[in-house]
Amino acid sequence: MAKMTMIEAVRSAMDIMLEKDPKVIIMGEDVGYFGGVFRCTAGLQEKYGIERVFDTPINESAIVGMGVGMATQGMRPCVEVQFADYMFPAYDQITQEAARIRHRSAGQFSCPMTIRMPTGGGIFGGQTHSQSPEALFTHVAGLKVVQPSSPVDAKGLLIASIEDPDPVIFLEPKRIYNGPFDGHHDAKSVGWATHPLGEVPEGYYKTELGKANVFREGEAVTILAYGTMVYVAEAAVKETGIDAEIIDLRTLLPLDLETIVESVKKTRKCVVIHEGTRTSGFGAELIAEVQEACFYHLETPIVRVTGWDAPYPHAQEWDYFPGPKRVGRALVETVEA
Amino acid sequence: MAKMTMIEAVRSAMDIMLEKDPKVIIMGEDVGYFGGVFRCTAGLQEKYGIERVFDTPINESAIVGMGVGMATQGMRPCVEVQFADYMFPAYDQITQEAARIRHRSAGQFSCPMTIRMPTGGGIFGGQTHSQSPEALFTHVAGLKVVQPSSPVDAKGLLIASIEDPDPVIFLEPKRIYNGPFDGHHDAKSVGWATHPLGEVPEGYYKTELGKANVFREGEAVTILAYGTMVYVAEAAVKETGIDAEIIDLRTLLPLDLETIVESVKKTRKCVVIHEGTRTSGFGAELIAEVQEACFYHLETPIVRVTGWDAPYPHAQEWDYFPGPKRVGRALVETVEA
Amino acid sequence: MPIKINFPTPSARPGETPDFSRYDFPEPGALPVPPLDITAEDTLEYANSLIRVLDDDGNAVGPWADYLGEEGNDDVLLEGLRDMLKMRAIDARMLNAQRQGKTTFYLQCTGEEAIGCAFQRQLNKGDMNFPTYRQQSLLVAGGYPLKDLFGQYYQNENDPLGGRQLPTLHSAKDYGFFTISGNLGTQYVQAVGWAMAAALTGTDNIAAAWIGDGATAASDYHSAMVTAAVYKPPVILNVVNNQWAISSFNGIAGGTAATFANRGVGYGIPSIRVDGNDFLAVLAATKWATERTRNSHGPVVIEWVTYRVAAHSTSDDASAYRPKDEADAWPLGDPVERLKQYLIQRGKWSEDRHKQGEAEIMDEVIAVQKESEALGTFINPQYLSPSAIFEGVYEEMPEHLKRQRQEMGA
Amino acid sequence: MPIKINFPTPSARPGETPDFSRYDFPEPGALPVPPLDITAEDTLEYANSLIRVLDDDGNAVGPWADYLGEEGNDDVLLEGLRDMLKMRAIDARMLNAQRQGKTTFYLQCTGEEAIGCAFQRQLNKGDMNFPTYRQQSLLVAGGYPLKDLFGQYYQNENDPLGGRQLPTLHSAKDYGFFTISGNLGTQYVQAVGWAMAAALTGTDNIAAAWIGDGATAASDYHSAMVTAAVYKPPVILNVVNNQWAISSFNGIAGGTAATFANRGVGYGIPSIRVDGNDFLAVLAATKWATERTRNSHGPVVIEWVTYRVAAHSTSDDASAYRPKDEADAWPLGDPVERLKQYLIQRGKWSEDRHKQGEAEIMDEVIAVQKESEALGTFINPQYLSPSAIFEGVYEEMPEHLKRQRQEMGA
Ligand SMILES: Cc1ncc(C[n+]2csc(CCOP(=O)(O)OP(=O)(O)O)c2C)c(N)n1
Ligand SMILES: Cc1ncc(C[n+]2csc(CCOP(=O)(O)OP(=O)(O)O)c2C)c(N)n1
Ligand SMILES: [Mg+2]
Ligand SMILES: [Mg+2]
Repeated sequence: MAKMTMIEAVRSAMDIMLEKDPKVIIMGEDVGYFGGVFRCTAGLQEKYGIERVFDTPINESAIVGMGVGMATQGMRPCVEVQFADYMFPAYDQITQEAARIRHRSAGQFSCPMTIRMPTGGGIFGGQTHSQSPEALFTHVAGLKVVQPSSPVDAKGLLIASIEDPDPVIFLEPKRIYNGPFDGHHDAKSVGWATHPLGEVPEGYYKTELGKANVFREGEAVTILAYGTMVYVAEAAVKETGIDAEIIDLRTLLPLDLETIVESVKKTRKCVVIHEGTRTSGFGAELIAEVQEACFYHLETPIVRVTGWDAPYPHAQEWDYFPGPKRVGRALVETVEA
Repeated sequence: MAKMTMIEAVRSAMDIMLEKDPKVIIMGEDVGYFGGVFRCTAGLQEKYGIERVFDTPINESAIVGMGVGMATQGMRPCVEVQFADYMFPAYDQITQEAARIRHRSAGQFSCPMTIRMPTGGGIFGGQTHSQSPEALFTHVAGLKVVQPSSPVDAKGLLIASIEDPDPVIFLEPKRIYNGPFDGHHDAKSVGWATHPLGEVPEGYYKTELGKANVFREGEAVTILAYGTMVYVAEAAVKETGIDAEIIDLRTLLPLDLETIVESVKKTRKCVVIHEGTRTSGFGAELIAEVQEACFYHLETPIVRVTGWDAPYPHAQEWDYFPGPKRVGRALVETVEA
Repeated sequence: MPIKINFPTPSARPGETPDFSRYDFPEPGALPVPPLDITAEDTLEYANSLIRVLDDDGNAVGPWADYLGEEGNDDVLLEGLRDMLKMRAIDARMLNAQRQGKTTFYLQCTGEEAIGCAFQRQLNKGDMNFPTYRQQSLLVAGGYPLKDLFGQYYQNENDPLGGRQLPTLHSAKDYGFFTISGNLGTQYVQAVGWAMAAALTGTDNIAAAWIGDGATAASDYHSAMVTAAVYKPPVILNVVNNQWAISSFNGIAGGTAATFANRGVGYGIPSIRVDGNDFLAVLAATKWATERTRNSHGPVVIEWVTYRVAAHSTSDDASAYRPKDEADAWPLGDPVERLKQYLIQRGKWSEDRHKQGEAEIMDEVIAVQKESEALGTFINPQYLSPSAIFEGVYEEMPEHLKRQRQEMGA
Repeated sequence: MPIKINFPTPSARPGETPDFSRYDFPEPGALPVPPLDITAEDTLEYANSLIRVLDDDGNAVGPWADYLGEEGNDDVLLEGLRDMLKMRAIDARMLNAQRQGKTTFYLQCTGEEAIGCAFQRQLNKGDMNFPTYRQQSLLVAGGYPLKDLFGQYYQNENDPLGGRQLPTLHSAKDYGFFTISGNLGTQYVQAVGWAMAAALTGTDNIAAAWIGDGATAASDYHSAMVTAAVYKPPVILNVVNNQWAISSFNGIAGGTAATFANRGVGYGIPSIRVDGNDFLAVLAATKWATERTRNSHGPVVIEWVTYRVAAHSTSDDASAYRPKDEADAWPLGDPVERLKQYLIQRGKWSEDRHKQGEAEIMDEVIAVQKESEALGTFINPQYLSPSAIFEGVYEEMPEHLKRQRQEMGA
């Protein structure tokens, strides 16, 4: 066991996979000599050589498109999109190509590629360094969509993603790269070093894709969350004193509906939270499934606490971010309804 | 009044707007001399000249990107993406540029552009001529998303879209370009000429964006649909004899929640149908809103009948298409639940 | 003063006289064979000229003919002619079959047969084409079973893709034919990645990317060009300039501003321009290009100049936007006729043998077609498992797809 | 035999000696001034050479100096020098302010001041720049109020964008400065569309598109190049080749395979390459380019060769990936020093007046900065209405946004 930040955990996963499987390569903008703008690949080029870890031109479609070519040839590219906000030029390659190669070729070709991208706001990045586009991936059959909330999960899930036979979108909540963040931007931040989920095994291990984690057990209401919002949920629970069950989805697609339904049938109430814009966000999908599966158990409407339907603002970041106050209010309203 | 197909109605709208406003231009692949692969712009280049109606290179990002430039300069481009399946290369320009220009420039610039694209399947087009990507637009703040279900609506909505001060995604359900389609692919097709909704005023008129249409009044259950699926719903109603209220959304964003909620509060049951893939489809958003607004009125879970979570297949098109049988089954189950 | 801009228009529209005077092609044999490690800059003359071997009298002339040598011997060329005839027979039969409603869609490659048929001959086992929908000649010349081809056209039990794809969007890994995307351009850059992987994993395989003149405008053309210029992988970047992209002439893709090969030079990639209707020129240029890439000299762009004789597809009516007789006016002639003339001239072929050969090949094609039709066509569709929809979305089917499959009742 | 591919690396990394020997720039004055209607082909020599005016001794030499004539008179150049000094003062102050936590983010343009400051002088009212985040010199030279600039840096009530955007992503329609996107490349093609519209609506305005060497790899660079080649609108397609894209040298964008101007020629667009650290060369080349485009001769590509002296941004540490002293080794020197030397040489300026001018300009900048800081900085943020989040998403606020605004309690 070692203390790791989420950056170190992600790096450790790539390090282990580069070591273990010669078919793994890492590429992306600034990931080579420099080691990535978030330092996730620092030292890897030096250790494995420029043929295994290298810089790419600033063209996300090329990054993913080359990745598709490599993956169909038999390699296992793990590519980085510098910010999730910059995945849009690659959206065609991701959704129409990577996601479909296996199906449309009836299995002749497959695309075992991992596409890492830092996601979410809370770092004063403005509208082009803050977006949470997960719902744009969950609508796409053929993709898997993963978002860890801690170093220990990040490493295990990234190894599982790289080894997965199908394309995986791996969303890294950048606000908690260095430590959990409860949504109180004015509070002192604490690093992963002091958090139990910053304890990470040094060697190889996998955290199975498609399995949610009951982050906190509770009876009063089920909170569905992922990434940074898990800690916001935790803070809201602490502050309201409501005994909520917090489910950290970890994998959004395929979704672990079983764990969710079991919880909601128990608590009979559900609050869904995410940072992305509300309309057609992933919360909508969660609500659609939960209300269908748990309709006769539900005592109150399922509510969403989300980013507003507007571009992520710079100065008003904390008015935009769905913090523990807003989540707490939703919890109280739901529990008292 | 004249008899028009949806193609003629759409063409008439563009014709009128080209005539009325010199700032309107039409561009897209093959839309010029040839008049578009679906003939929607036939004759317009001849009538208005190549400077108003012209062909573009095969680059959807360029089509939308040039459109953004023109719109911010003060023109009103109405551009065509040949199939909705080919909007993906333009997704960056649509979502990160067109949709945001007004907001990020605090109103200095705006982007009054209409992006037309044929959508949906049912024409044996395979996975790259059949997709329904509306949910990928409804997640984007700053866009309006429109889908007509008849010639008369198509013309009025397209004129309203071209005159709208903000970017509008105008999705044309290609399966019903020439006539309504009830989902029975083996039945004889009928043209708009024999349908009352094929009666279209010849001159200028607008159908307000953001207003749903109660397509059929009923008491037993509310069906939420748009485009082709409105007629599938109608067929399912006919075949099951269930007295459903069919709401044709017409505009998906902004959504006419008022009309929907009023209906569901009355019928106390709701079925949502669309052709796009299920997970994170627009149905999810509809369910999320309806269950929240109507929770205490709902007697049964809201169910979705949708395209499956797979690429649109070619040979198995009719196993994929959510036809009247599947919709009917959902209606029966809901009403009998 | 108001500023003028430009809207390119083709030289002739329906009712007008076809006009290709914008082209000034050199005489066959005019260009030398450059060294394999030529720089991009030095290919500029090749990029703005045209490599040709067959002259108007059916002689093979010039340095490229010599360079081809035994690889262009009569046996090879006779086989090549047969491949082209087979391709043309399939085109004819499938146009008919589509008109009869037996398939939903077909795309002819008439007039462009030499390109794929000659190119494929120069590839090795393990090389990979990233074709467009108009490169079925690569399959035909590569020995892909006609049974599989027709199976997909008719979407019956012989369809290797189980009905998932349009009839013309093939996938044949074992024949070095990548799964075709309907989205233009995307595969150009995939070919670059594949070629990089081929090199990185220590093979000596190369990739061949294919794109049409119209689709060079697509973004991923650029993705491919930049990455090929940077990493210099073993990839041949083919541009099939057949003058038209559905109804748009190649000026709408920038083709009147510069040649497509010239654009390659701009990126710093050695680029040549070749008469695509000249089987020997295609064979020779491909020999050069494959040798170059296989010997670690990096990528190469080839612009194949040709003409799309048929309509864009069975959904298209070309007479609505170009003169009906434009194909006849095409200055580079017909690839089948030109190769035939050469072989006759050499005493290896005759008009009679040609007729006979055509008939034999047509019979062969018809025989397979009939067999395939017996298994089902779109008029008489045979059950293809609906649950194939759910298979292969992922390697392992997740729960939600199992639930949907169940809901479907399949 | 396994095939080799290429991974470009810069000539020097930290700890190594800076090395620009890959550049072989011609002497100042070497190139003639081409006619305004020159063809793309004929610009090839300009695309692979460098237009320079100022020589090492501070003299203005050659045909481009003559061509510039009175437009490069001493008054103009003194103003230009002041603009550059103002820009540099702002850069220095804002780097400091960011280090003090007063703003979240800043991007310096140190070393590249001549490009924007000289370019802007040649534009007319109504022309439109589509800048990147490193072209704030266009604003400074264009007379944009410093108050607005600092308002956005500090995101206080003076911010014209109401806090919505990052401090450096300006928008100033009245100053011909388009709203900057954080997504690279997208605006290059928007400039083409804007220029088309300017022509189609009968104005004589032109557009200027801006992109960095790194971002030329982005897809919309190609979208712009193809459409500019096709429609020939009045747009100047600027490439600011400052050697670096964050940590990647320009070889990762294809810059070692060919010059960026050469790539323009490939598309069939006349293209020139200019010393971006030479204020007079920038002024002269821009005069030529604006005249060309305004006179309906179509688009032009200009590659400005320069060097990014500062780190990429305040979030970046350049010493982690390039030699610390690389800027000093840059063969084209510093634009401020070079213009200063010229003016001193002409007897219009002196070291003392320079020091004094610098101090005056710094005082002016500091005065505005202080005033702005009083209205709030990130250390001392003043209330900016949260409901601005919902304003301007659409012209008219739809119901669901009104509900959300209410839910927010704003
Ligand atoms: C991204 C995308 N946009 C548009 C289309 C529609 N489309 C299919 S083929 C075609 C023309 C392509 O022309 P070209 O590249 O010259 O190839 P050719 O058909 O001549 O072989 C178009 C516009 C598409 N398939 N994909
Ligand atoms: C689509 C996209 N991808 C990645 C980024 C992240 N990014 C911001 S600036 C930059 C480097 C740009 O370099 P260059 O174009 O040379 O401009 P310079 O910074 O040198 O002025 C990168 C990679 C981005 N903003 N947008
Ligand atoms: Mg073509
Ligand atoms: Mg740069």
